Amino acid sequence: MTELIAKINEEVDVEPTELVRMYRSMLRIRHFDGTIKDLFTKDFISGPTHTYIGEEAVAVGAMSMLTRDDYIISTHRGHGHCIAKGGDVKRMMAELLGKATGYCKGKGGSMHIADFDLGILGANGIVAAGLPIAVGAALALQMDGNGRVILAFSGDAATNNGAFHEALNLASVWKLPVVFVCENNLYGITTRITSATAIEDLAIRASSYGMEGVIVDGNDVLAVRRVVGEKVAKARAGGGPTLVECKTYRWFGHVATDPGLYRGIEEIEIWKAKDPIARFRKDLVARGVLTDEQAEAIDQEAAREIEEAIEFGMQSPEPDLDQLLVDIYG
Amino acid sequence: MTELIAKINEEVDVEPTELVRMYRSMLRIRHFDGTIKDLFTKDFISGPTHTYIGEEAVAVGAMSMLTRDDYIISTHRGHGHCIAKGGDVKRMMAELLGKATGYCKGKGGSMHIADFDLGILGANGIVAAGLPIAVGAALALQMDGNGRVILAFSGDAATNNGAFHEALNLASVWKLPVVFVCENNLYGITTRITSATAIEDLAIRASSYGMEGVIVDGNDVLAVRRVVGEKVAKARAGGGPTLVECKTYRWFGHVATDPGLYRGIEEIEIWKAKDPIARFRKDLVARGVLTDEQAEAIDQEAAREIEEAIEFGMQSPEPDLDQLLVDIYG
Amino acid sequence: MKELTYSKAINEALREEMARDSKVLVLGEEVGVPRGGVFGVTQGLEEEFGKSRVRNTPISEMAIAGAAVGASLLGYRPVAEIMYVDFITLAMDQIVNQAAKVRYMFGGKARPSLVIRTQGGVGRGGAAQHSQSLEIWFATIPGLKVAMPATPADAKGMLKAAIRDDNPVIFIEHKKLYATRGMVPEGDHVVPLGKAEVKRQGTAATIVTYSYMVLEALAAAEQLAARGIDVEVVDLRSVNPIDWERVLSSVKKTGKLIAVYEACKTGGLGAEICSRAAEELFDYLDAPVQRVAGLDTPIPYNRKLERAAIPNADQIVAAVDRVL
Amino acid sequence: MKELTYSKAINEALREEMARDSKVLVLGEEVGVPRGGVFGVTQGLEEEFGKSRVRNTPISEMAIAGAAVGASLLGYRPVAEIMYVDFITLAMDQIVNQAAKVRYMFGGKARPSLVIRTQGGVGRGGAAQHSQSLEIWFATIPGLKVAMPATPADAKGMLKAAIRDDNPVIFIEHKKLYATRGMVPEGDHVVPLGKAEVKRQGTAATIVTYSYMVLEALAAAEQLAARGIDVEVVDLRSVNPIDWERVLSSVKKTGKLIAVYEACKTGGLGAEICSRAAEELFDYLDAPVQRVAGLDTPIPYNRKLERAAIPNADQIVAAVDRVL
Ligand SMILES: Cc1ncc(C[n+]2csc(CCOP(=O)(O)OP(=O)(O)O)c2C)c(N)n1
Ligand SMILES: Cc1ncc(C[n+]2csc(CCOP(=O)(O)OP(=O)(O)O)c2C)c(N)n1
Ligand SMILES: [Mg+2]
Ligand SMILES: [Mg+2]
Repeated sequence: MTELIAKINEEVDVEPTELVRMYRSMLRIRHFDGTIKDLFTKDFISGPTHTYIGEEAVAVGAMSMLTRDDYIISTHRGHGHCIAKGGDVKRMMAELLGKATGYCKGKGGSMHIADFDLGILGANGIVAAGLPIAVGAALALQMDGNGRVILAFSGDAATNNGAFHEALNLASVWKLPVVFVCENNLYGITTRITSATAIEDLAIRASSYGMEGVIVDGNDVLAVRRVVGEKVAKARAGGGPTLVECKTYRWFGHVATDPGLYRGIEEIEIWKAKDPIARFRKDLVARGVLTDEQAEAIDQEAAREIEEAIEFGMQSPEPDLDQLLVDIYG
Repeated sequence: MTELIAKINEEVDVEPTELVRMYRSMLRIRHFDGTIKDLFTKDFISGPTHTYIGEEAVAVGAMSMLTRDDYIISTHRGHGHCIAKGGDVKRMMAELLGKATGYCKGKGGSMHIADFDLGILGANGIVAAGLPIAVGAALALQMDGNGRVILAFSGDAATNNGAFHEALNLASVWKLPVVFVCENNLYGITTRITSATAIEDLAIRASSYGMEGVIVDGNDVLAVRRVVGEKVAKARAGGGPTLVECKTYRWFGHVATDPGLYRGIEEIEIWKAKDPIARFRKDLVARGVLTDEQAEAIDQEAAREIEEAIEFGMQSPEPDLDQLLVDIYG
Repeated sequence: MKELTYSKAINEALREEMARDSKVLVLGEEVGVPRGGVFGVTQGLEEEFGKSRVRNTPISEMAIAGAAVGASLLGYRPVAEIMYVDFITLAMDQIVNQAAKVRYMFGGKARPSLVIRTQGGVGRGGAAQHSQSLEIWFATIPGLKVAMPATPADAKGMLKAAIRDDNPVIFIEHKKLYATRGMVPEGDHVVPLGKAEVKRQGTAATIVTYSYMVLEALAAAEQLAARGIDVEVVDLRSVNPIDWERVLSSVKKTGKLIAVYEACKTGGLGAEICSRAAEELFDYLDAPVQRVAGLDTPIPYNRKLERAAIPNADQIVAAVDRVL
Repeated sequence: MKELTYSKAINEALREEMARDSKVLVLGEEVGVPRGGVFGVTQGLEEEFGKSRVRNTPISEMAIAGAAVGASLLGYRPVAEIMYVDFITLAMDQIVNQAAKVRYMFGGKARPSLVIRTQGGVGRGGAAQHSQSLEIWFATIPGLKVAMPATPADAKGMLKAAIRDDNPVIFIEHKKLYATRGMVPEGDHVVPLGKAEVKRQGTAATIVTYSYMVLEALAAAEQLAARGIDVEVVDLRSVNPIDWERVLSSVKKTGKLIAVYEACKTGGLGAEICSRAAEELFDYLDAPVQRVAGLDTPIPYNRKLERAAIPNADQIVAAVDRVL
């Protein structure tokens, strides 16, 4: 049931413009989340805020095979998902800064960014809680019957929660068009997944639901693209859900204030050496898709975009006080 | 991971007295639950009341390898478990009748019978809710360190609940001395397990927790005894938990008032033909453990015991009104 | 008008709304063939609207509620059934942290148009885990609406309103009401949420209540009327939001308030009613507010004890007598 | 006496009780090495008492609570941590249907000697799913005790009492209290559950409150004292059971009641306080009861809005002024 996808970069039939788009998207994520710690330290951001640095290949690869009309549901570690689905970094940053121009008018913050127009059904502050919601969304998509799908993200630790079990079981018995993308970054806060469960490969859990489970190198953006793309196509065709486990790593702590050193410098360095962006860049240059200079320029453009997003957020007004009692009922 | 235990009756090294005890226990269950419908119709019993008829081999086989000091946790369909662990049918019946002499002073009813002195941690009106509690009890047993174990019963439908997932995962990662006995009687109320999940064999779910999963013929009391006995021994020795799926069938409806005919007469007849008690009796007679007359006499003794239990219950007083506000806090 | 049981009235609301709007779905344990729910409330729906719109689920309360939330976000109007309100303990995250919060925390973008139907209260021998009245849990959560109709007509009309509402509505039926009968208007009978109704007019005192206790209150009112005492019975119908105007204007008129509810007295909804009246009608109240409520105990199995755990008409009469 | 933070006071209670009784266990997400909980409250316990008695768990709130119930039934005294009270939504069945009910429904046989430690309230930017005050859910459940200490000394003393108690105790800390400091008696300092404490004496009015709001109430009392108005501040400390004697005797004395709580106003615990006073002290109250409470809204992220969602000292002062 579980199939290990190894290196599959050899034959890539992806348009160069698409490859460049993906590369740019990964860099946007990196730069966006690269600003968090500083903004937090300076007290511009508050609340639990989680960075996606090191995991960019998962969001970008997985979402590269979706259309604008497809859906995703995200997690507490959601900035990368939002950017990869086309989210506006200005409105994201404004939200983190609690501003009226933010995605949620400043009322949600990092853990609740959503853009329904882009099919982003929201980040979630409750671990695994997005999964049952994704099942409901997938039920709607199945009933709509127009081939759209939803990607449901979760972490590794989330798979030990009852919500994961009930959601995957229901999705499978109803053959819903959902792909569960499990980001196995080896830890939930400080707890290693192997001390929270007696298995190593979480994809095996799919078999409990008669579902296909697949493992993919989550630091290889094209591998993620291919595998998730395949499972998305299957879901669109009525083939039901799949659990895709992406092995990856978060470079920094669990939240902005956490140095994350309980994992050991050595382990962190090993994973930093597997940097999904550097690897993709090298690959793109080697294939002649980009020159080194072009790759660098894109990097700098992305950095500038994020600077502008901060600028935009900083300049934006706070929400009016009367917003406090708006949006409770509709 | 999953291993099918077929006929294993060939070489039985169980003492004849023990075989007879088991046979008697199965008959007690059958006669006890045989009275429910009548008592319910006559309005002596109220509330959801579930019979165990057809499944006697599971409770009796599984519990035959426990000592008095071991524990069990039961379900809504709990009469069989209680009797098999040595519960007093008089106090059980008095409880169903809501009497002061009942196991819970008449305050619990069918779904809440417990006898802590016998290690019966209680039936439960909430499906799957006993499983996390069993994990806690097993944690206590592990810390006590004296080799005792707990059997945690659940139905098939219960395995689709989040509580099942969280409990089995935690039991496995902590290597707790618990054996999960799943009574797969093919239905949860009117819903066939195969329309509530996309798998047939629930034992496979053990693999999601790095746990051993085993399937056993739940209508073969000696097979259940052997398999559960093995897994109990493993748990005692620190080998951690096992999920044992017992394939069986409830002869009657979900509750006393349900004829259960949504399952089709034919299916019901097939399973009645696999009567675990008739089969065991035939076996005991064939082996010369009992004569037909002795077997019949035991049957009648069991019936008489239950008559006496009803008599006892009927004669017993109602609880005093002041019991209403007793036992809320301790 | 035609006479229906409470349970058939709910069934009719579901049928009519499913026929009216293809976005209405029904899901839950046992809701489809063969039984239409363990109380038979959804009987016939799968036969009429098909397997796709009427879905039996596994015993997965969290996923049932979550699926309702998710489907609503994509424009559907799911009506999920949780068999007993006691089992809603397993779905609290989806109801309270998700359904009730999505509109607000996403800045107004989400439309959580879902209904969670469930049933509660003391019936016959359900004991501690099948008899609770937990409405205060939802009454205190902004973003949720909570409907607790007492009559077949209100049950039908409020369920129709709930299905058309763009907010999560917790619709709590009462197991002892299912078999009760009453006249129900035919056709598109919609009873707005958040509106109380005076079920009996009077001037001597105001009884504020809801759900099954409306019947006990009306019985008490009859007893009192025989003695020439005319009490007003206000049926809240919705416990979130509460129709303060109607409640307070009645209390203003009578000067006396008796809150009647089946839930445990301490921390129950009647505390909110009495507290609000005490705050806002200090100059109008001419007797202490009264609460006639369930005792602070788990519900016992034995029938005699079970009956003693919850209020009845005699206790309501006694409370009225205390303030007259 | 020594000065400790609220969080260290809790840590000390855990350490002392673990040393005193080998049946005391600690379990929950992140409670062990390296951090001792995301708020550091259980720091050092795993190092001192070992992996067996201090257990990190998976993200399985239902199993955490269930394991605590099960271990308690076999004679242990587990102290389980649920990281945020908002996540307790996932453990409601185990707490409400199991822990709170086992003694009663088994006819007195069970001894559910467990503590669920959690923390709630508005902090800095936690937003709608990390800031709630849900104590009413537990205050209305017979069989549970609920402790909500406001000071380091009470936190230590009440946690020790909770651990020794033979009932399930929901022990709700407040995220804004962790860093607050106060003098804590050394040695076996046990504060009984169910006992309120007058944190400041006065005669002009009675403020009844608990948890973090005690600090706001005391600040308000200071402001009022500067104007010559002496209010009494009653810290409930336990919200189930409630120390009615202390509450009502103070209100009797002052004739004025202001209930202050951070939870949403409607259906919150202050409703119970006001209702009870209105019922039992009709002849003593010489002004309408007042509630100063959280607004009926999910908690927003933006700090300005967040601050506006919950009560503060100025609002308490204004409420006192209204009744004087
Ligand atoms: C139900 C619930 N329990 C606990 C938490 C606290 N918490 C936030 S993130 C997190 C770890 C999640 O780990 P994982 O699922 O692996 O995702 P990652 O953070 O590694 O991306 C925890 C325990 C929560 N938000 N929700
Ligand atoms: C959490 C919960 N959901 C639903 C119910 C209602 N209910 C009682 S028994 C039952 C079916 C259980 O099926 P299974 O686990 O297979 O056990 P069986 O009755 O077949 O022995 C259901 C749905 C319940 N008691 N608890
Ligand atoms: Mg992780
Ligand atoms: Mg079954």
